This record gives sequence, structure tokens and C-alpha cells, in this order.
Amino acid sequence: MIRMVNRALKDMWANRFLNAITVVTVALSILIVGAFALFFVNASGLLSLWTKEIRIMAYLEPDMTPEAIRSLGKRMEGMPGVGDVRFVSRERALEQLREGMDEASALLDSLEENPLPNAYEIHMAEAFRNREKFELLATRIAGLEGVSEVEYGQEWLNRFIRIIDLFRLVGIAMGALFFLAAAFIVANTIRLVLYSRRDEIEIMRLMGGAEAFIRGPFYMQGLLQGALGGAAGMTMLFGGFRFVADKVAEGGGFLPVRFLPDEMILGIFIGSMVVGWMGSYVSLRQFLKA
Amino acid sequence: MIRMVNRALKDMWANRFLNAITVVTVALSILIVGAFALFFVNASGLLSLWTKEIRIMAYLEPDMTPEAIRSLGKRMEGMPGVGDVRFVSRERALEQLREGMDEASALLDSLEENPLPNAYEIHMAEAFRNREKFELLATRIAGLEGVSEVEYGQEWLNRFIRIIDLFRLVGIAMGALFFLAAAFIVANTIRLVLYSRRDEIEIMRLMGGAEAFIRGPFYMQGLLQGALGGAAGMTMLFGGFRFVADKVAEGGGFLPVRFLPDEMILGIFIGSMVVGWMGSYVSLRQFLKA
Amino acid sequence: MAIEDSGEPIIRLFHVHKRYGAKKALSDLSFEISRNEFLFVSGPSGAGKTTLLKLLYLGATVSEGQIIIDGLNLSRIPRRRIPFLRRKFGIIFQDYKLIPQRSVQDNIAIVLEARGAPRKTIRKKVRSVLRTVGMEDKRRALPPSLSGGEQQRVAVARAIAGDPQIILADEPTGSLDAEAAEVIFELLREYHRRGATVLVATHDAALIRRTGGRVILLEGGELDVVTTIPRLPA
Amino acid sequence: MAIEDSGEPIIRLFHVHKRYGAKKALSDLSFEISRNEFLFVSGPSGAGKTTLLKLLYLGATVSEGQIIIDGLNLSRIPRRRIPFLRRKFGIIFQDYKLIPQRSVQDNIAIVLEARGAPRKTIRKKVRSVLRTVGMEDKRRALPPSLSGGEQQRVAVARAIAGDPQIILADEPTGSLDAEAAEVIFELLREYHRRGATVLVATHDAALIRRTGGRVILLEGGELDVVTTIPRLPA
Ligand SMILES: Nc1ncnc2c1ncn2[C@@H]1O[C@H](COP(=O)(O)OP(=O)(O)OP(=O)(O)O)[C@@H](O)[C@H]1O
Ligand SMILES: Nc1ncnc2c1ncn2[C@@H]1O[C@H](COP(=O)(O)OP(=O)(O)OP(=O)(O)O)[C@@H](O)[C@H]1O
Ligand SMILES: [Mg+2]
Ligand SMILES: [Mg+2]
Repeated sequence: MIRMVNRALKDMWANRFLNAITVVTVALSILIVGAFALFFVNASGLLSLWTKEIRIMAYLEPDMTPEAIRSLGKRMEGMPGVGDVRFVSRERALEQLREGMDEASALLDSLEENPLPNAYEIHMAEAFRNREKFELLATRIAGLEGVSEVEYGQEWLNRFIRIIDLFRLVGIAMGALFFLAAAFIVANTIRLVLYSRRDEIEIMRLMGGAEAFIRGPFYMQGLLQGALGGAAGMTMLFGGFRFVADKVAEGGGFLPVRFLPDEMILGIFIGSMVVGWMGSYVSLRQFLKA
Repeated sequence: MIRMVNRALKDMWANRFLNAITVVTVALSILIVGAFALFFVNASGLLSLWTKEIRIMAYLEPDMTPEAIRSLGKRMEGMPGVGDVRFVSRERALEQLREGMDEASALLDSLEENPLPNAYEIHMAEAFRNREKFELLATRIAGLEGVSEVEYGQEWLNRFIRIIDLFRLVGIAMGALFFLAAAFIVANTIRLVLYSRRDEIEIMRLMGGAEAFIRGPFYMQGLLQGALGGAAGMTMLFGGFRFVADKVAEGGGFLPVRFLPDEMILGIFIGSMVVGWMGSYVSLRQFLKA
Repeated sequence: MAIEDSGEPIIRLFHVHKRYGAKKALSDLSFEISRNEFLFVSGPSGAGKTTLLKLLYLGATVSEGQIIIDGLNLSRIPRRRIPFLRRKFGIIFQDYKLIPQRSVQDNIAIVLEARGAPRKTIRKKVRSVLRTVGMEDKRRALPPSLSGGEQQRVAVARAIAGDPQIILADEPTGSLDAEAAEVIFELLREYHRRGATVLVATHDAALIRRTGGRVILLEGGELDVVTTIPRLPA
Repeated sequence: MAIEDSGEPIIRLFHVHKRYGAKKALSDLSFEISRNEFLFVSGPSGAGKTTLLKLLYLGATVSEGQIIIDGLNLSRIPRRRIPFLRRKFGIIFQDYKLIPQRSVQDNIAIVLEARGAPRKTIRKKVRSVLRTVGMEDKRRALPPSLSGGEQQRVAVARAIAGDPQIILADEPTGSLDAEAAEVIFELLREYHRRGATVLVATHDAALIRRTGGRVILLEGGELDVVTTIPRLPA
């Protein structure tokens, strides 16, 4: 085992030009995948920040006892998908309306009586923020006893949820696409490297080298190239991220940008090793057949 | 010239394995760049759709003559960055308020007098949709004679404009990054191909082949590989696009998805040829030095 | 450990044919090679000498017929056993087949590494075979920086490094001057004395006469004659 | 168009040294080669024969000294003129240097394409030189599928395809049997009769004796002797 790593390292040094190219290719592929992941993580982080503000307003029947109101709130909290339930009294609602109306707030002064109902403001649990679930929940809340009407910011809600849906779809599709494309490119590069060394492989076989003996160092190299390339790509990505993050901060820091979560970094790193290994595997199968 | 193309084609056939790998690599790189471009085009198209709704409300002084109101409107239209100017009479404003208030609209019935002012609703020209320019315009409008107050949806506006800023920044950065990375990968692949043929190049030089004679077919091949790879990548992208677009349509067609604009397709295609050519150029410089 | 020529065959060919597409490279060859024989395969350019050696180490497979080496039928040998077959051989290829990116000593070490020899043994053995062919001072050089004859001597050193039972030498002195060639031939004779079976493919009649031995003469892929030529008195 | 050996030098070497790192491959060589001479360069393996030829076609540059070919000082020749220098030569490389991915005929055609010859001329010439070396039926084969001797004959065919002024032949018959070797040598003599200057590097004394001519004998990179050996009466 140690001997194989040894041979792999010696071999990488002997063919440093080829190895450098593979590592650079892995690094750039990882950079691309990582950049996309980073963008996606930040954009969807931003969106989910906003979706926190999506809420269902459940307006209550006028003549409920405080007791009944409280028990209704409890029932809402118990419903699946409900995150946070806040009571908004009719007095508070009028105040909010007044604040929101700016210019026109003068006209509220002429009111004799508060025409607004009590209400519950319901926020959803994170996992449930998609349109179908949201609408289902709204319908169920509307069916509760004591709820006279349900309102939720139709227009904005739909936009938000649609963009999240789009992001999810495009994100998964593009993530998969990028990863596959990167894996293909890396495999192709390794294949080319092996191609330019096919004579050497052939000679080792003629010398009575067993398959494991011949392939071992190549797998090892694939792994190492993947690891090196992955590390280099991540480092470049982090550099680029710092640059953009600084720009954003200059621009007023209006957006909460963050780097990839640790488990994703680890995942991409392991992914790059797997890609290196797979590249060797596929190429070796091709060349060592005959 | 025809002879060179001929030699290039013959050569590509003789080395079809190497050429296939280069073409596949170009195709995948173009696919990645194209997928990102496609995503960016659609997402920013979506956003600019929304930003159409960002507007400045300019509330007018109460006692203006229709004549003065009209000339004010003209002045606004003449300001740089202004796209569309619409007059909203105080009566229309009250109606809109009533519509928007739902539940609470009953309280408007008790009004004796319309407390709302006349207003102009100003939409911006597309090119001016960024925060600084927007705020500058708002300030200038506020300074106009006859305008009592300016209002614009602070919160939403800022969000929109920030996300557009982010998109612009990230889009340019990532676009450039992807293109560079793809170019590097392709150049590396071509370099590997040349590396595995360096003996052949050396032999041709020893046979008294002039540099132009030796390099010509390689440049030609680079161009052809770029073109083939670009076409293949675009085709794959279009396939993927149709698939996602169908999914989106199934999901209710809530988003206006479209493929890349023609000039961008052409640009990417030419870019892929340039990349092929550049890859050959860089690699040939390296190998034909000595 | 000098073993006598026991007469027991180590290699047997039965009606062996080899075709490359339509081209017949070997036709209906049948003969036996005894254990510890020193045999020449001769014939003009393109006669099929290299092809014959190739069939023995499974560098190519027969189109028809059977080859049996040391009791193993080459047509029936499972793929993963091929390396073990090849380790019986020490092969000097006509085009040397040195790995250009590896130093001379690494090229030779690889044969021993493939057999799983311990590192110290490898180092000693590599030195010793390089000394034998007079290439010790070039052990760190890369093959492309060697002269033709030097490459050939490295190829010889590699072939004997594994102390093979059977030595297949394809034109082993084609790039060597008479003196260096004699050194190599003396080496082959030395291994022969120590028990190895030696098969030399060459078109050089003078060389055959100098050494003597049985000669298989090929002509256009067919067995022309088998004769025994006595060693020329020095 | 038989040109007489005019005695006028076509190649002149002045105190030429060639070092590879610390290793001296050639030391202080000075001699002249006349136009239309048939010259041998001989010496044991590693003597510097190949290195000497390499310096002539600028496959390597001298470390010290001057080489003048046809009035051109090789140290002063601008880079873009090198191809024109090389077209004066027809080179048979010791390791053949055939392009493995290209067919035999393409390998030869490339020499003529590089000179910008018209397509029809190329086709005819390729056929004719292949016929001369007896390889016409293998014109579509790839070099790796040829026997050693066949490859060497293709290398010879390529060298003469451009009707060169100077033929540099490095061990041109090392892989050939006596009969095929004689065909090649007759070919070289034929080109010599037609006016070419021929330089053959070989360690094969018998071959030199059969042809006869001036011999430059190298030993460890140094000029040992220059003698003229008469042609052996057949
Ligand atoms: N892989 C191959 N594909 C097609 N033909 C081949 C292949 N290998 C050898 N041949 C042909 O088979 C014949 C015998 O070749 P071989 O290499 O055995 O000759 P040889 O006796 O070794 O000749 P030499 O002395 O020139 O090396 C030749 O005509 C050659 O062209
Ligand atoms: N590129 C190189 N780098 C280092 N040393 C070299 C290089 N080329 C040749 N040499 C050395 O220079 C010496 C002369 O080599 P050369 O190839 O000229 O010998 P040669 O006379 O042609 O021998 P042979 O008959 O074996 O072909 C050899 O010792 C060789 O190792
Ligand atoms: Mg042979
Ligand atoms: Mg030489």
C-alpha cells in the first residue's frame, strides 16, 4: 500500500506535465461546480429569508371569548407545517393600517368605531414553504371554527413561491448537469493522459505486471489528482468569493452573503476525489481491455 | 487553403479518438457556459419583468390647474431615465385604496371628502433600473415645482434593485469565470492532444516542414473542433432547455422561460471556435518552441 | 546449477497459423523446443520471426493451432494467469520497448517490482545487470538520451533481470558493434549454461555461425528448414 | 546527370564540440566532406555517430565550433530558414522515426508535401520509391504493423523521396538481412552516382569493406582515424 502510494507519487513526478494538466482541469471543474453551488446557496438563502415573511392572516369571528381565541391559537400551532403563530388584536391592526397608509391616514381619524377584526398571523415552518402545502394549510385554517376569513398576500406569495420552485428545479438540473459535465471532462482528461502513456502500460503488461500492479498507481493518482484539484478549486472559489463579498460589502452590505456550508465543501471535495477515481477507472477499463 | 482543410480533415480522421475527446470537452464546456447564460438570461428577464412595476409616485400640490398639471407631466417625461409617466387622479386613487383595503374598506364609506391628492406614477426606462439612478431621479422629481411629495415603495424597491445588482455582479463574475475556465480546460485538452503527438510534430520538422505547414492543420483542427463542440454543446443545451421548459409548463407555466437570444447563440458559437483556435495556438507555441 | 539439456520439450507448437487480416504471417508451424536449448530463429525481413516470438509470450494470439509452454496450453490460459506466464520469459524486443519517461534503472526495476521482489534485492539486482551490460554509469539517464546501442544494452539488462527460464531475444545485437555484440552473446550463453532456454531471432548468419546451435529458418511465414549449425571454431 | 566528385567541400567542421550536460559526446572534430563523396562514420556503440549526424541537420546545436554546409554557417542560420536547410537532406534515422498513426504512403508523402510539390507528382513519387525498396504492397499499412526490416525500408524510401543533395543514413541496414541490405546499399550507391553526397553511420566493418570509401572513425567522441578503405572485390 505504502509502496503503491510511493510509486504513484514517483510516477506523478515523472509525468508532471500530464499531471499538472489533470489537476488544473479538476480544479477548474470544481471551481465551476462550486461557483454555481455558491451562487445557488446564497440566492436560495436570500429567498428563504424573504419567505419567512409570507404569512397567512386568519381573521376571527367578532364575538369570541378570549378563552376561545386562545384555544384556537393552540390548535393552529398544532397543525402540521405551522411554524409561528402570532395574535394580532384589532387595535393593533388599526394602528398598523394607520402606519401603512401614510398620506391617507388622516381619513382614519374620522372613524367612530374600529371596523377591523382580531386576527392570527401564521408563519410556516421552513420545510413547508412551497405552494401546494401553503395553499392546503390556508384552506385547512379557513375551515377552523372561529375563523371568518383567511387572507394571504396572493400576488407576492405566488411570486416568491414560484421563484423558489424555479430555483429548486433549475438548481437541481444545473447542479447535476455541471457535476456530470465536470466529471466527463475530468474523465476525458485522464483518458488522454492514459492514452499518451498506453505504451508504458503495454510494456508493464509485457513484463508480467499483474493488473492490480499496473492499475494501482493509476487509481492512486486519480484520487490524488482529484484531491489536489478539488482543494485548489475550492481555494480559488474562496478567493473569488472573498472578492465578490467585499464588493457586496462596499455596495452597502445589503445582502447576507456566505460561503458554502462545511458539509457541502466536504461533499464537493469527496466528489472531486470520486471523479478522479472514476476517471481512472473508466479510462483504464478502456485501455487495459485488449 | 483547400489543401490545408483537407489535411486537417484527414488528420482528424487519423486521430479520431483524440479529436472526439476534444470535441466532447468543448461541447461540455459550452454546455456549462450556455446553461449558465440561459439561467441568467431567464432569471434576469424575470426580474426585469418585475422591476417594470417599480414606480415613483409624485403627489401634486392640491390647487394646480389642469394646464399646470399637464405641463408638469411633460417635464417629467423629458427627464433622463424616465420611461413612462401616468396621471392618477385623486378619485382613481381613492378607488384603488378601496380595492386594496379589502376588509377595512367599509371605513372609507364614512368619509365626507376625498383626502387624497392627485399624483403622477412614473416608471423608469430599462437602462436606468439601478438603485443610485433611481434615487437620484426621485430626488430630482421631488424638487420639481408642483410636486408636494414623492413616494416609492422603499422596501420592495430596495429588494428588487438589490437583487438585480447582485445578479449583475454575480452574472458578470460567473460568466467570465465560466468562460475562462472552459477556455482553459479546452486549451489543456488540446495541449494534451498535441503532447501525445509531439513526436509527429518533431518528425515533420525534421522533414523540413515549415512552421506554417506544420501548424496550419492544427489551427484548422482547433477551429473545427471548436465549431463542432460548440454546435454539439448548444444542441445539448437546447435539449435540456426543452426538458426543463416542459417541466415548467407542466408546473402551471407560471414563468415565461425562453431560450438564449440569437445573438448570444452566435456569440457562444464563435466563442467556442475562438477557444479551439486559442487552445491550438497556446499549445503549439509551447511545443514548437524548441 | 548447470542443468543438462534434458531433451524434454519446454515449448511445443502444433500447426500454428497466424493471420493479420488477409495477410498470412505464419503458416502451419510445428516444432518443439527442448528445455535448456539454445535455438535460433532466422529468415529474411518479414519472414515472421518477431511474430513467432510474440505468439509465445501472448503478445498476439494464434489464429489456428496450439502452443504449449511448460505444460500450459496458451489458448486455454485464463486472463489473470497471463502475467505469470510472462514472468517465465525475459524478452529483448526488436524495438527495445523501453519506457521513455523513466530512468534506465526504473525501467529495469519495474520487472522486479512486478514480481513483488523486496526493495533491497531490486536495487542490488538492477546494479548488477547494468554492470553486466556496461551501462552502470547511465543508470539515471532517460532512454531517449541514449545511443541506439546503449538502449539495446538496457533492453538486454532488463530481460535478464528477472532470471527468466526462457529468454526471447529479437535481434539482440542489431545496433551493436562486434565487440559489444560478443559481450551480449557471451551473456546469453552464460544464462544458457545456468539452465535457461534461449531463443534468438536474427537474420545475421555470421552471428549464428559464431555461436552454433539449432536453427529454425522461416521464409514468408513458412518453416523452411531446421538445421543444426556447429559452433565456428574461434 | 552524373556529377564527378569535384573535391569541393559541401560540409566543413571546425573544432566542433558537443556536450550533453557534463557528458562530452563529441570533442574537437574538424574535417571536410566533399561534394558527392560517399563517406562512412564508424565507431563502437556510444562513440557519437548519431550525434554527429544530428549536428548536421540541426537536430542539436554545437556546444563549440562551427559547421558550414553548402556555404551556410549553421550557428548563424535564422530559425525560419532551418526547414530549407533540412530539405537538402534525406535522413534515415537509426530509430526510423515513422509517424505511427499515418500510413506508409502518408509518411512518405509528407516530405514532398512539406516542399509544396503538386499532388500528382507526390502520388507518383511515393509509389516509385516504395517500389524501389520493395514495400509497394504495404503502402496502406501503419508502421507499427510492419516488421523491423520493413520499417527500415520505409525509412529509406522516405529519405530518398525528396531527391536530396545529401543523404544521412544512420545504421541504415541494422534490421535487414544481407540480401535486403545489399538492395539498400545499391540504392545509396545509385544516388551517389547521380550526384548526392552520402554519409553512412555504421558500426558494421563488413559493410564498409563491401562498399569501400573514406571512413571517419570515432572513439568516445573523438576523431580516431580517417582512412580510405578500397572496395572489396566481389
Ligand atoms: N500487427 C500486424 N498487422 C499486420 N501485419 C503484421 C503485423 N505484425 C506483423 N505483420 C506482418 O507480418 C509479417 C511478419 O512480420 P514479423 O515482424 O514477424 O517479421 P520479422 O521476421 O520479424 O522481420 P524483421 O526481420 O524485418 O523484423 C510482415 O510482413 C509484417 O508486415
Ligand atoms: N540527448 C542526450 N542527452 C544526454 N546524452 C546523450 C544524448 N544523446 C546522446 N547522448 C550520449 O552521447 C553519446 C554518443 O551518443 P550517440 O547516439 O551519438 O552514439 P552512437 O555512436 O550513435 O552509438 P550507437 O552506435 O549505439 O547508436 C552516448 O554516450 C549517449 O549516451
Ligand atoms: Mg522482427
Ligand atoms: Mg547511433
